Amino acid sequence: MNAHQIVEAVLFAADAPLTADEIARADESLDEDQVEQAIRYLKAEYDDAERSFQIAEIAEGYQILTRPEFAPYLERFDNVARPSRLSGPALETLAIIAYRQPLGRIEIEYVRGVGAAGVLKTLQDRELIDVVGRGEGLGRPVLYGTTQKFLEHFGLKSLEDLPRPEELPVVLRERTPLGPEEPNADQLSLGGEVSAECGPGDEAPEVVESGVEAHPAPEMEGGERPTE
Amino acid sequence: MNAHQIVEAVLFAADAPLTADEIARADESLDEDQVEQAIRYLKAEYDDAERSFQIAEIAEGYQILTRPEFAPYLERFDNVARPSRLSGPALETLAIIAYRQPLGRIEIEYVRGVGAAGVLKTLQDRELIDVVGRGEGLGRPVLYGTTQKFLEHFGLKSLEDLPRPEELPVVLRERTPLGPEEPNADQLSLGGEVSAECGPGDEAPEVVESGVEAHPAPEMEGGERPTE
Amino acid sequence: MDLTLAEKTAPREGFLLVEIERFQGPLDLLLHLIRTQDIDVFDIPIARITDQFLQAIRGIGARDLDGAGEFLEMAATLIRIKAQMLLPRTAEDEDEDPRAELVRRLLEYELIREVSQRLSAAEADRARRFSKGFNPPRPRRPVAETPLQSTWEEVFEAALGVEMPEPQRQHRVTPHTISMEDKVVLILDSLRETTRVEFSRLLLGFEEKLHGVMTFLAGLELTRRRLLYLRQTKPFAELWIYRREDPGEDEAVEDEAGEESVPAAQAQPVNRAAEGAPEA
Repeated sequence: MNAHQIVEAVLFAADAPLTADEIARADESLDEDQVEQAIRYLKAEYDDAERSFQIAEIAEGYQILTRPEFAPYLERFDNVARPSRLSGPALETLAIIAYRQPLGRIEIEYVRGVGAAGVLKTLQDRELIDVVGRGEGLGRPVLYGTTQKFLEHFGLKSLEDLPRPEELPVVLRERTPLGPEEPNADQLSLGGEVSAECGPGDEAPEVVESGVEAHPAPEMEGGERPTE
Repeated sequence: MNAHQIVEAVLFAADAPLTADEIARADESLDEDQVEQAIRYLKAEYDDAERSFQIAEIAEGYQILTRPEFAPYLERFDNVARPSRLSGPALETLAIIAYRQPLGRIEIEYVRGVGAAGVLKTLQDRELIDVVGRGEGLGRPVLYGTTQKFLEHFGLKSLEDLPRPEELPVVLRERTPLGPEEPNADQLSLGGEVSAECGPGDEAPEVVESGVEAHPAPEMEGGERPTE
Repeated sequence: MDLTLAEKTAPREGFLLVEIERFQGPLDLLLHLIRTQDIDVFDIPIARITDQFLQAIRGIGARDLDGAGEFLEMAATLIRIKAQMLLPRTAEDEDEDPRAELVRRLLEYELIREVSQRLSAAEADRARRFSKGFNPPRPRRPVAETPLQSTWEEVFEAALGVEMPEPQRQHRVTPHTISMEDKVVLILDSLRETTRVEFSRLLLGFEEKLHGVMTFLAGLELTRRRLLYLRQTKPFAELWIYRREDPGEDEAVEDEAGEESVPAAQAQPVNRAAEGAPEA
């Protein structure tokens, strides 16, 4: 039995992305490096043979998925499960959480200007976000963060895949700043600060603290998914 | 797009065996014969390349499955125990059950504002909760309570040990009936009635004997609400 | 300052066609107004934007009472900023333009919108790739045997976070002063489940005379927005505030539900500051 065959069998039988480390558990003879080597080998094989599927890198792991070109054929089948799409409010709420995690409901509501309780429950039940801690304030509010499933749902390799705030074409920012003063660098100004100085064409100025935390270390080790 | 690529994609993504006739529906250009031909082609390809999977002919049709030789690796993979944590919704649901038991799914969903079927299944699989009786209302809904294992795992001596400080939300501290203001007695306020006889420390009323009742088929759809 | 609302929102001036349903909230609407008119976000003509904003949300009450509070809250913020802009600046104030916080919020919200569009695109891309549809069931180690790391502390933390669902969603309005917008919310809320309410009932629990004045003005404004009408059978009799149904709507359906249960007027507003929300 070759290493790449074992890796293929495991990937083929898995229902979610697996990290190299996880795959290596299939056999004593395998280590992480060998798994990664096997994956490179398989990727090349699939390309050469023009397989209809490929090995995608998602959520710091690997998963076999069909190539996008085949979607039109597959969408016709009832036997092919399609994940349901998220609503606009759900996407906006996720965007806020992805960039600012961990943060609480009040902050999320302030950013969007609308209530968030219902959306948060929905996102939690879909396991796209979870409670990751509690804040300091009154009543020690629950703080939310994104999950492994979040990365899986959007096909992201990691949170690093999200664009940095400075990279986004934000129309309003092209204007001149409001005043010379430092904008209030409180917890609520993800984009505000960045925007004050940097026109879209410029290099990002020295990274502002809160803006940079845009990609905080996600506390999600592969092995520790929430149950369910 | 080759016929055999389309057939492969369909076989890969389908959740059940498909007949040649069914597979042919993927594209107008395909007929049953072409599908059969494509399958023969794929089988030969998989054999030549020593893929770890094959196309099996099952009574009802065709399906891609891993080759039996790889079963030991998959088994091993499955059996490496990985510690896991309960998700936020699971923790919240468990807390509600711990403090308000026995109570039914409808009430849990009322407090949480979202469907609870999936979470209940998880907690049941974990043997942290179980069905402990049936309510009075319409359809005599199943009532959940915590288990001995719940006490053991969390190091509690008894349910009377549950801390009930002032900060505990009123909904968990007091046993007022749950439901929208107009208590629709049949469905929503059963917690109130049952509770009259049994405080958290008592034995649950009419314990259901058989294991069959204790693990009702999880209604995965029933409770879930559409995404927001 | 609230009186300016009724005067300045001349119906036709600078008319913008805005379908309120398209917007996910007040910031979304505000962003739309600013973008479509190519307004410099760092120098927002606050009076004009406020008028346009109020005009845009005029129709919202009847259809979506639930979302109305959020839009009205923003309206109140805009009106407050507008008033602040008119005040002479004192030395201490000078470092902060009254609009600064709003600008920060808009910029941040715009960024979030952009990100959510990226996420939507990523979601669509992912949805075009399918994972393996079927895996034969394998003998899995029962979940109960895998070690569980969750602790009682976590369960208890979750217990502390359990919230009883609010019987009806409450609008959060900052009650800085007795504002007309607060009274607008009060009236719309009171008419949520009933078709009419006595004017005097809306004043229960409020001592100051100004509450009566503002409630009355709010009633007039809503009448002007064609959301309700006022009826008094004879002089000095009770003034009734009636909800105006959409022309095509069947009034009878809702009529029975409410009659008896006028929500207590004092239920709102909830003090938002108490929840630690930043003040606009």
